[in-house]
Amino acid sequence: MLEAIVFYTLAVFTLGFGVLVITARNTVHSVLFLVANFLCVAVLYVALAAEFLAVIQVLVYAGGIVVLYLFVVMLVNLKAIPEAQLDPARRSRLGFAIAAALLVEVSAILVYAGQRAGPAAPAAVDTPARGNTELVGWLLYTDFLIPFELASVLLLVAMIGAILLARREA
Amino acid sequence: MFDTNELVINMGPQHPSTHGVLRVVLRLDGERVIDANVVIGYLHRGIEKLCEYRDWGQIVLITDRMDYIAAASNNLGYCETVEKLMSLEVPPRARYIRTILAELQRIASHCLWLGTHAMDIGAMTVFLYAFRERELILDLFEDYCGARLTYNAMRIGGLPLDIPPRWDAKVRAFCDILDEKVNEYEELLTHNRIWLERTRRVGVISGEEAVAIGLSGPALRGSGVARDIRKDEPYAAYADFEFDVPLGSDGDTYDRYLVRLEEFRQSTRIIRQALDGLPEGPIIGKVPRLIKPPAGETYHAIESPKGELGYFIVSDGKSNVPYRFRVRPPSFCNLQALPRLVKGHLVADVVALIGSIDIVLGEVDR
Amino acid sequence: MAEPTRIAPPAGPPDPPPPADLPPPDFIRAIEDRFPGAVQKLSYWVGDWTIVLDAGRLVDVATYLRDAPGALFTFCSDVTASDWPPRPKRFDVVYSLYSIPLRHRVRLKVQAGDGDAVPTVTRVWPSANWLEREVFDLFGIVFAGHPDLRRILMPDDWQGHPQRKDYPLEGPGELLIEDPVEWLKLRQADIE
Amino acid sequence: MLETYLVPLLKIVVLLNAVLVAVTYMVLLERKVIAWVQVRLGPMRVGPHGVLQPIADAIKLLLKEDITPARADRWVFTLAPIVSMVPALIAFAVIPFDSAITLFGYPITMYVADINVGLLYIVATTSISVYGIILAGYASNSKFPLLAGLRASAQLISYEVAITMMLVSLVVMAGTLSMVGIVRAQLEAGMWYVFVQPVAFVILFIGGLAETNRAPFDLPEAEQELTGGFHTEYSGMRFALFFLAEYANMIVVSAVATTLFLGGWLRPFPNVGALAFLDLVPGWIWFLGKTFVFLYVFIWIRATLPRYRYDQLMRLGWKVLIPLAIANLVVTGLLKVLL
Repeated sequence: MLEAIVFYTLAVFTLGFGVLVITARNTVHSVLFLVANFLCVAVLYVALAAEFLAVIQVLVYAGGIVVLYLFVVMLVNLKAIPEAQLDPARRSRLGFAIAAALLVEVSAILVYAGQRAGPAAPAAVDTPARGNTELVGWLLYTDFLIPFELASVLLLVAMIGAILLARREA
Repeated sequence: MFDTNELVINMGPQHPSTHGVLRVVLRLDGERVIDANVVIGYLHRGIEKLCEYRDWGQIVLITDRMDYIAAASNNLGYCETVEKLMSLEVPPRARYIRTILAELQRIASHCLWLGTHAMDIGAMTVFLYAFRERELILDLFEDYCGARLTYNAMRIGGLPLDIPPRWDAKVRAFCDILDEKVNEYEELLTHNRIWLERTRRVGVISGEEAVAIGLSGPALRGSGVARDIRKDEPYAAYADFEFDVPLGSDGDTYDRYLVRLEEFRQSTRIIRQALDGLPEGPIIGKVPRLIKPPAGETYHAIESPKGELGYFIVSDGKSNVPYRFRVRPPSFCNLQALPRLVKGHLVADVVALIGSIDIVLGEVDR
Repeated sequence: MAEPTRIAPPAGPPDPPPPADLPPPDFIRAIEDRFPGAVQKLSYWVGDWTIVLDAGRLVDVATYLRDAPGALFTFCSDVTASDWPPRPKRFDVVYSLYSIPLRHRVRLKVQAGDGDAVPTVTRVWPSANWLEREVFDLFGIVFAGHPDLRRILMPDDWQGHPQRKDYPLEGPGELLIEDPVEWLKLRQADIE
Repeated sequence: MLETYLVPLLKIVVLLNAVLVAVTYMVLLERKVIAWVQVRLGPMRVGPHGVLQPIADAIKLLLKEDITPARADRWVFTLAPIVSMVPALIAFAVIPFDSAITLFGYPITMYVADINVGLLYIVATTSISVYGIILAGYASNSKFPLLAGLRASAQLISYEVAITMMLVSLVVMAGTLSMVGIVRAQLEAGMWYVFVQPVAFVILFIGGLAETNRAPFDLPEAEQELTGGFHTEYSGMRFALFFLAEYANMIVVSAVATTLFLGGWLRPFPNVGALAFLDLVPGWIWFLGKTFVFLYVFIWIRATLPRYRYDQLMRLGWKVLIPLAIANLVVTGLLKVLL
């Protein structure tokens, strides 16, 4: 009962902040709502007993990435919208296209998840790890080792690329 | 795609680190200074004009109000200029005491500079230490003439007062204290890594460029130019004393700092010699009751704590006031180098450099 | 206040000529040789040499004084002016020079009338920049070719030039108090 | 019911009040210590030796006019001090002051919560506190605070990387992220981690100074350059909140450093039996004593050192501390595997 109340309250807040992110007139406010949104999601993770994920959510998203968003928003004057984006027809067409793609994606996931029998969770029971953090670590370095390493290589490439782009011509 | 605007910030005239009412308009790219425009004049009191309406003796008082950190040096420069114009002989005792006062004043001025300069770079304890020693000098001046800031300590032709009894012993005791305290300042700053990083290679100016742009005093000697008016064109009693002129090598903020610190020691050295050799005799020469220099003009410069303090005075020989009274303020001319020094440095260096050239707005604006 | 006991304003600086038995320094004679006619007058008083120059030759002579091995006046101590209203060329622009290697001084003087432009020496001595600005501000002497000739001590919209002898010590205050509208008109006119 | 809700609630109330009092008295301590360093007396008027000064300050700040600049972003301007204060306070939830004491016959643990990601929790809360500074800089609609806000956020983000890297090597040593667990691990190892991980300790100390915007890294509030920094436009209690947050952060950093490196509530040399008489002193007193030493050193440093320049600070963070932390991690990992 208590859990349900917590979940629905948080769900309402999360969605509410999500809506505010896209409706806020002021870009900085919008970014702030995004932070609030992330914090609510973090609390949802806590409710799911995934403390590690919750803390990482706060640390990486709220504390790291959005700060950089804020940087960009504060430094770059976003009040003047480029001419091309003012065309209403173009905007709605693009919006429809993205929304349709998203819809297809979500339904595909739902259909696929419905077909698969049983979640992957029981596999984790066999691990020697106790506790939340250890479990995440164990899974990352066993079952998901290749995706994990791929992701890290991708990040490395992105980082080097960013450094090259940012470097001024000597 | 992105619009990288330059940021224009206005530093001063109310700003904790501009040492008064200096205003610097900085054009920034991020935190890097592209261009600086120095705006002065907020403290302009028209002293040059005013002095053309005051008689020769009264002007001593007004000169106190220019570089109020080193009022006695201003007095000295003015009195010597008028004496030169009148070809007056100043008795040796007066010249010795003048030298002692001027050197005490140099120490007081450098104390204030050290304190504020260190404070600008964030070392706030040095500020209070330096002011503690400056306080002792103010006490000495109070003993001598009763005033602590604007002394009116000299007269054309000599001095108004002889030194009070036991004053020389107090000055000697002070010199001993100061020598010890200068080591303390050095301990806090000279080899401090952060201090080194903040001052070395900041605001580098070569000797030739420093001369061309008109720097004088410690700011010029920091660039390695051996020019000290006390040595080159001796005035007061400086010709009788032995002292070294410290020189920098790189012309950066750190060298200017080292030069001034060494000047503390040289100043106590001069004071000790002057006290040892203090001659007996009158303290004021044969000055006519009505001071009226013959028609003529002259330029005379002394080494004030900040640099070349020059007076250009024209007398028409008929009236009881100067016809033209001009001060060559060292702070004004040194400040001129600020835009050149700050270019390419960060905002934090701007305050370090303002401190490094040691300005007093009372003198810049007059 | 000590009221000046001046009866008639002097018509110019005394500038006494050097005594006959005192030969001028070599660099002054060199100027006379190299730039014939440039030196209008030579003066010596309490140990200071003053050369009154023709304004048109100022920059040439200044450059020579800076670079010639016998002169080496690398340091421009001061640029200032004095005002002698009865004279047709009422201003004297005074340059105090100092040679750091040779430790000697000299003063250059150039006469200028109201509205006359004096050539700038900022290209010879960059330090003259602010000093010339100050002279412009306080005397109204224009320096031709100056890179940044603005007022420096007085406010940008100030009327008049305070160091001139005909400018009252009290400033323009009386007109302002008695007739602010007139005063404002005067200001506006000058800004335009 | 009593055990699950009332006791933690009581703990929170007690801790919160204790922290707030401690923070206000930190201000007095700082003023006093700096005054002594500078051969002054410091506050002497309010109460004997100025002990009531913090209370007078608090009353003064509460009575001050609360000014919001005309073109400020009103909501964000109000939010910023709160955002900087709250993370500093909630970080105390996982700090263990002692293992457990017996009070009225009940064993009571001397911490609000022992969550198994305690260390990460603290890192996460401090990463949130940067918002307070950025938003204050942005919302004031003034150039100097904006510049300070940018400096602060860049500074915090860079040093957070170094600190987090360093913490990983500590976690490798302890094998847990729980704060209580880390202290227990030191007890089992029979040694404070400061002796095992001196490099990490230095990184945490320097990083801690930078994270809390303390001298010599107090660039965001450099009076001499930025006329006060991100809180230039703030007045009254909002200004006080920024100040209190700074001191609360100092206490957090000191407490964390004590827990991680100085054995938390453990006495010195917990493995030497001959020193067992030191156990007569309760653990929480050891803890507070060690924390106090840290705080004292923080103040001492502020009174002694000049300030770094922005680019030098960044260089120190990225080119010295982060590589050092990574090298430390590699070495720790290798030793852990080999030994």
